[in-house]
Amino acid sequence: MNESLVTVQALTRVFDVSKPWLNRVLAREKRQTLTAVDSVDFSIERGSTYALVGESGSGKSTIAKMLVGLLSPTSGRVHIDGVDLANASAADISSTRKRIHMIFQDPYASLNPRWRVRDIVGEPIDAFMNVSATERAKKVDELLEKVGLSTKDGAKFPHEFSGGQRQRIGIARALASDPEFIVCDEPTSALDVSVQAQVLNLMRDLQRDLGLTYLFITHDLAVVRYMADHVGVLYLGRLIESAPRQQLFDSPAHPYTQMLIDAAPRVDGFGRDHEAVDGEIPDPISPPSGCHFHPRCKQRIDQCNQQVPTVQHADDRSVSCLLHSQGLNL
Amino acid sequence: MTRKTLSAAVLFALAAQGVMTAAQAETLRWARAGDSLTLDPHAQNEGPTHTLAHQIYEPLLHRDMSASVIPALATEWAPTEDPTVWRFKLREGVKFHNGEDFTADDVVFSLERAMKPTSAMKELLSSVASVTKVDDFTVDITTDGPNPLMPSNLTNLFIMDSGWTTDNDSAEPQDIANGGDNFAAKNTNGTGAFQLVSRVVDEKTILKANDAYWGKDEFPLEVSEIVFTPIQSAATRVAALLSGEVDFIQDVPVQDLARVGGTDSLKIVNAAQNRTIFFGLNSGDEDLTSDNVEGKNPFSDVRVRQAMNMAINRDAIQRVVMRDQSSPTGVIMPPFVNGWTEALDAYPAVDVAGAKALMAEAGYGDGFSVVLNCPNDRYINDEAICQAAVGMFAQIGITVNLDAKPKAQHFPLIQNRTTDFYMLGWGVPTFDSEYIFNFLVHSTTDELGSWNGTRNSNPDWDAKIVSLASETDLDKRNATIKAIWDGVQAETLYLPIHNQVLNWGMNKSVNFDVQPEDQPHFKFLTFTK
Amino acid sequence: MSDSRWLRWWQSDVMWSWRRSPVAIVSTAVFFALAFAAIFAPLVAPYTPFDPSSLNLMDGFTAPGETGMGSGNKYWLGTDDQGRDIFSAILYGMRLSLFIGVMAVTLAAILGISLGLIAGYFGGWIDAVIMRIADIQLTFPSILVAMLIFGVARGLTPPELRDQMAVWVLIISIGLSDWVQFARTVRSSAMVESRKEYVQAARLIGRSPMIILRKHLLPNVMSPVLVIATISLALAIILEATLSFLGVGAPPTKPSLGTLIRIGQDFLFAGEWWIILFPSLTLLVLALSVNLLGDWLRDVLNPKLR
Amino acid sequence: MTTNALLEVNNLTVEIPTRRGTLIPVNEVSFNIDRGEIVGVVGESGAGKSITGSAIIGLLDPPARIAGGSVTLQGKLISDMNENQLRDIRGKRIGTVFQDPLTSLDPLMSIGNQLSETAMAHLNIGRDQAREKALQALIDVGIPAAESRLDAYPHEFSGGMRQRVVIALALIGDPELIIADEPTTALDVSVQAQVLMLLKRLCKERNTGVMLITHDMGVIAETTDRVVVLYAGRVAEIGDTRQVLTAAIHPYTQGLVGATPNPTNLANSQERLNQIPGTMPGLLSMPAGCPFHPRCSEVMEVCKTTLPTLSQRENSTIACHLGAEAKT
Amino acid sequence: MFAYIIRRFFQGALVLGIVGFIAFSMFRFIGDPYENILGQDATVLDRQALEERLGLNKPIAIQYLKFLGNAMQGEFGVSYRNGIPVSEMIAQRLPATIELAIVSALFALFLGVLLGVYTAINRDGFLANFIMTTSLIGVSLPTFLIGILLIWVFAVELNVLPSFGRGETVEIWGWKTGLATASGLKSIILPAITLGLYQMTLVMRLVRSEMLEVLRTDYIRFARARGLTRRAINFGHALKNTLLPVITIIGIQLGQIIAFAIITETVFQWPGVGLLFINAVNFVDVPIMATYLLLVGSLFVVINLVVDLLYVVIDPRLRLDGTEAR
Repeated sequence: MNESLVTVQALTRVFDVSKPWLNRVLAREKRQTLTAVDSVDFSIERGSTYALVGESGSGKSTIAKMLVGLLSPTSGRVHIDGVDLANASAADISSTRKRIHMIFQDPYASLNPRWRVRDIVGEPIDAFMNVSATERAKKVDELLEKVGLSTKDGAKFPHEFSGGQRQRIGIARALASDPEFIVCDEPTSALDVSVQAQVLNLMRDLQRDLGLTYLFITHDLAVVRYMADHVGVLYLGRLIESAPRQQLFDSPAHPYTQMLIDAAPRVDGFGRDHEAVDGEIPDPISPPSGCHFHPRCKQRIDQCNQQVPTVQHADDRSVSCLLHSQGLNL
Repeated sequence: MTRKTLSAAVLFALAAQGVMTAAQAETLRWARAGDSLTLDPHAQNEGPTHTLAHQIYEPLLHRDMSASVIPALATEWAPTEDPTVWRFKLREGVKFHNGEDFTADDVVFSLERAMKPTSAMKELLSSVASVTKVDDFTVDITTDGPNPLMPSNLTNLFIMDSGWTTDNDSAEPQDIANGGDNFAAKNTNGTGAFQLVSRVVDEKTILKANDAYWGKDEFPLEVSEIVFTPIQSAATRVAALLSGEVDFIQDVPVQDLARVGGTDSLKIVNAAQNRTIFFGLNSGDEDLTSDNVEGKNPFSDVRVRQAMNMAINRDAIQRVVMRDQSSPTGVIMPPFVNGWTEALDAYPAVDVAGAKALMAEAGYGDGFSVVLNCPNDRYINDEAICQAAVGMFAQIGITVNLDAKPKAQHFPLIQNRTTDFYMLGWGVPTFDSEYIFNFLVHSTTDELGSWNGTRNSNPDWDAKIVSLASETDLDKRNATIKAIWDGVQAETLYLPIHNQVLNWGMNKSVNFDVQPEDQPHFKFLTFTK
Repeated sequence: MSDSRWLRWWQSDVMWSWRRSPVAIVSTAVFFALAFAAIFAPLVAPYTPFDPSSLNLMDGFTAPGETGMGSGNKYWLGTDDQGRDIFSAILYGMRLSLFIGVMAVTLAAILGISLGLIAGYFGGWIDAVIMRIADIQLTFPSILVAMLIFGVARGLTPPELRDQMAVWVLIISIGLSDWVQFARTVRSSAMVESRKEYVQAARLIGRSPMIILRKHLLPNVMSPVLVIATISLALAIILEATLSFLGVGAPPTKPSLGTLIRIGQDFLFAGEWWIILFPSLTLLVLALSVNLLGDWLRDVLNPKLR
Repeated sequence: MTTNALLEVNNLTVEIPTRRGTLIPVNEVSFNIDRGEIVGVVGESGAGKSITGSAIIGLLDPPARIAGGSVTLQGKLISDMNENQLRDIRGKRIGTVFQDPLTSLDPLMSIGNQLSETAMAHLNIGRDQAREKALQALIDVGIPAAESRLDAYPHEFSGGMRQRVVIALALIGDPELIIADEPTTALDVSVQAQVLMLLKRLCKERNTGVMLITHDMGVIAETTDRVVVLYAGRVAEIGDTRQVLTAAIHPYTQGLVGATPNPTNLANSQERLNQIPGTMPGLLSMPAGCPFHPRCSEVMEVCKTTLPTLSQRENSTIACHLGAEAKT
Repeated sequence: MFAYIIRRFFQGALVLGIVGFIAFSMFRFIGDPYENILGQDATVLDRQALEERLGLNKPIAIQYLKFLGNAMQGEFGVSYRNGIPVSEMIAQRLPATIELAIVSALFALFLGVLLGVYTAINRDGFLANFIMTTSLIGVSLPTFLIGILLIWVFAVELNVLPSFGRGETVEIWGWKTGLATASGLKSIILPAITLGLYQMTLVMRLVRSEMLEVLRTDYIRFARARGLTRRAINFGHALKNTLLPVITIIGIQLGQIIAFAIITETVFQWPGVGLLFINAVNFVDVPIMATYLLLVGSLFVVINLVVDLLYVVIDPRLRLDGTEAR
């Protein structure tokens, strides 16, 4: 087993979504909080891809932001190559930051429309590396070619590119500071399938060539199957299941995982009638008691609405479901 | 006195149709720029305020439409053997609007009220020692010394009903300065030809004819109702006349005279006004605050003042700025004032070269700069005159920075001596030079020289001015006046510009003469049928 | 390189739409013609109306095309009550009006953009404080703000400097009464933009807020600012004229367009129509061309209306 | 072409005049839909699928306009109808479901009023009846406690419930055809399944035809009876869904199916996804010949010059030189 | 919802506090009250007496509180110019200004919304473009000039409408109105147009651009797809949504109307508070100036409060708790 590059321990993020003070006083309400991420643990092996899957409100983007330092955790820790981002020295943080980057979801919003491509791609170089203008230009050209664009494209503006090409620019920017760890926040959800395939393939090629470690965030289980080595499933801020890809798809342990796999449309599912799930994702501000999934769960048992399931581990799998409270038996 | 008989003749002529006229309700809609400030007749000494008061209240004597003093509530007046006592015979059978009879008590009460500290009229009575009732229709006024001008001082001192005023807690004049308010400021009870119907400040005042007026047979009294509206904006005021919304306006802008006069239904009536416009300069101080000359006062050099006097093109101002509605002058007094001569009135020809030479001689060949303070809502085209003057002074090298302000902000500058160079207009209600000297020429002391912004102090003039007050020999007195004027002119103490001409615009059906003090008395007004 | 840049600029969407819009072409041409004439007024104008010593009072009220009685000079558009050549006075007055307008809008824009960016980007209490100040500012209608500032500033400046100061006081009073619009617009754009991922990308690599505000956000909030600035320019010119009417504008010895109109309205009924007509027409054409440009810009730059 | 089809689209062409030339986002598209049939229209963004939907109900945003071809609804030509005539078609005979349920509903009007206003517009009934009808429509789409939700406003509903309301609005006039433009794209996977099942069930029950516009091959496979594959504004392939997806003839359809990741098919998991190189050409830079030829893995010389026409092959109709050549 | 209103109320109070401070500062720093009240020949004793009487020897904070306390009781002092209590003068003048402002605002609102909707619906129509372009003339000329031109045309040349004043007024329940008499109604036409023209243009353009945006939203498209009539779409859906953002602006504009009434009232000799204010400025009549400022501030606060309430009435999203972003 490889060593972990990224370790996340009991990561929690609480947002204050209270109404203004006066409203609360008048309505005799308490402060309201939203636990977007609730004690999440996972680790990512160097050179592998860890996928976090979840629907809206699951907290996956919040985790991504905490990992790259755009948000600070309410509690819990993020270690990147042994450096605790919350407690490290400024120099360590700076050198660690350089090793992390991010690929964003929206290829239109993630590139500054007023900047030329070469400036967008070169910005991390300006921020982290003290290089001459010619070296910078050379580096930018290399990056553009690496992601399958032409060096001439550097002089253009983002609006002159298609969605897929923009996402390539975003990838080039993510690679500019020679990072080891890249957080990919739904990088293909805005793209067409044919282009999605190109981008996913490119990312895998880059991973192979550069030895990158990915945290891949998505709501699309199908994509996960192509990208991930290990998959974590989130539901309302909790990591309810984590398993190597093959095992997860072959034998999902948590009813929610099963449901997700079942609900995803399949190209070969002709005329399939889904066992449609009941209900929708609850309001994360007032989530159901006990196991958050219990109101929608077809396999719920009596304790589900009171007892928060503890995480059960087995090998490199883990699940938190009362059905498996006696340990994982698959 | 010929005028009196003439007007009597006119009255007879009108008497035939007089009945018909009175029967017809004739409303006069009257507008001018400003409103009366208060109805309390002793609380403000100000033109528009007095004008309205003159319709409602009456003084003992007043100036008619030709500015000669005529009897009002007094029928006869003369000094007694004691030159410090004036005796007034009062008109009998006069009633106040509320029906009370007018008696000597009212006169004593009113004059004493006008002498109270909160009165704005007290300066006019500063020489009065006492007012005493002789009998019900005779009153004596005793002064500190002989006062030949006593009647002139009384023309704006209105008589109130002592009973009504006291009953309504208005025995003290309204104390404007301290924010006082009283019944008399909003209600009236006079003996005048008109009585108040309603009034909204700055908006509309309605008066109606007083049916019980003592002068019913003496004056035309054709107006049965007066609707008075102040209209500030000159353009709107003229528009209101042009569109026939008002019948009579004071303060017609000179540029609109032709338009008004040329309109079929309208006419302009004018007369020389009792007001001279001039510039004052600080010639007394060591240094000026608003100039660019260090440590020296350029105005203290008479050559500079003369040069400036020569630089002013009075004819151009008359023709262009005033559209001939002014008479240029070389002295700061209108022609009807005692002491005026044609020689004094003559003004120097424009002589830029000569003025420049004088400037150079005085050591200001390169000129200097100074601030000119000017009102912009007081005199006819005041700001335009100042602007024109700026150009004229520029031609002899004096850079004048113009600072034009509303009158309420301008006059304190002069009174507080915080301006070095200013415009001022002066009227002479007493028609005598002494009034001018007292205010404008005498060096500033507690009593005199309060409007002398020149800071000039000439003990010789001061002595002569003081002597005028008690000089009873008219020839001697006139000689002294001439001597003072000669001195003032030689020093070029002020830079006179012109005497204003007063213009009233009215409907053609209105027959009305211009009163030189800008105070219409509507009881004289007649309509052409 | 620069050729192609020009070409690209010429072929850009905005320029394309400009070429297609007769209104935009005409108003641009008119505005630039007026602005050019104003900027080079000392070269274009036959007389120097701001120099009092050059005025000949006897030339006053000369009708258009007539010769003055005093100097015998010919005046195309006539003269005003002081014998000032209307044509030259319009050029100089427009120069003053434009200067005041442009400077006031620049002041308002700088203030509004900075505060708006800061409020929009940082949010929280900083935003709350800035926007409350803006609310309070809005409580005072612009004309009152301008009058107040004008009054106070005039009280503070020595009288001999007032003529020179008047222009700056006007600029400050108009500018200060107009920044809220900029701030509000910039703030809402900045709020939208700062949530976009390119800003996160910049934060990710540790870019300082100053750099993010200046280099990332600023260029992206500028297009609505341009529209507001254009319309504000027209507004500022009109506001200056309005203040002149209330007697708190440019001094009569150095009249702006508004002051010229204020002077001219006295002579409307007198038949000396040229004194008010020509400055009013100039003001109308100037403000109209700026407004039309702003209108066109708004339509072009508003992506929602495309 | 079958003449008894519910909807017949024949050589439909849409033009958008722009400064850089006339764009043709929909170019001679033909297909038809029978009663009770769910026809999927699939393609990548820019393929012209939404514009086709809008063109059918006459909701093109100017300056876009129908430049050729015809649309007939039960034998009645509707593509040349004016706005007033179309108004009686829309909502009454053709219902519409848009992508985003939140923005599709007027935020300031209660959903009960929106429903009854639509009912009154088409059914010639009074206010009370319309309200009853509205209530029934809500019950039909499975809104719990429908009665109490009638006076609620759109923002008080969850995403899935909102889309149910939109479907209720589309169905309230008892239309013969529903045009559903990406109805589940904005929803979570679990809810998407619910909504699609609902749509499918309601339409089958009422014998309503459905034109389901989507980019998701999985949705196509699971929901539709037939599929129309669009590429660059043209029909690439039409046929029975299972036939087209399992035995695609057009290289583009093949590529599309191959590029779609499948969560259950683990066999090829470590392989690269089947990618189609390049991107769809912009409408202004349409290549000569077959629009797909620059990206086609099996490109031939003829493809670069000649536009392939639609031809019937086996159970599909396709536009490709490849099959045609083999046949001849 | 309740909290929302309370918060707006406090905000309004804060605004008034600041406006009050500015007004108070004017008393202290603009113009020398001694000078204004006592005149130049005041003695030191006079000054001390006045200082005592006006409380000018107390600390500034106390003076300010006293000023606010007086203001709250409607006690604003006495006009320097004519010695009448300011509250009385304002009360006398306020109806005129309010009537003028309301009539102008209604004119601006009614015509502005009407033309705005028209030009939005017929975006590229000839008449719509014509209206759009000519409406700009209304904002390209200063108000005073428009007023003078209207007087010139309608009062002087055509002689159909009065050039000044309010005409006949009658008192109805203590409110002096000019709207109940024929001459009063005739008199208000020109001033109301002068004052409202600018705002009308603004409202029209605002309504147009908001409406154009609303017309592009999905729900309008969806409403069309549902086969609703054009009228139901334009007025039932589009206009209501358009008015939401417009209301806020209109609230601010009402404040502007009251301020710009200064000019209109001057031109038309309209006996309102604006005219009173401009006279006070000329006379440095500080009590009136300060009261006017407070008045405009209060009106603005009240208008905004009303606007906020209106917002809540129209927008169901705010009805729940009022915390939704605005």
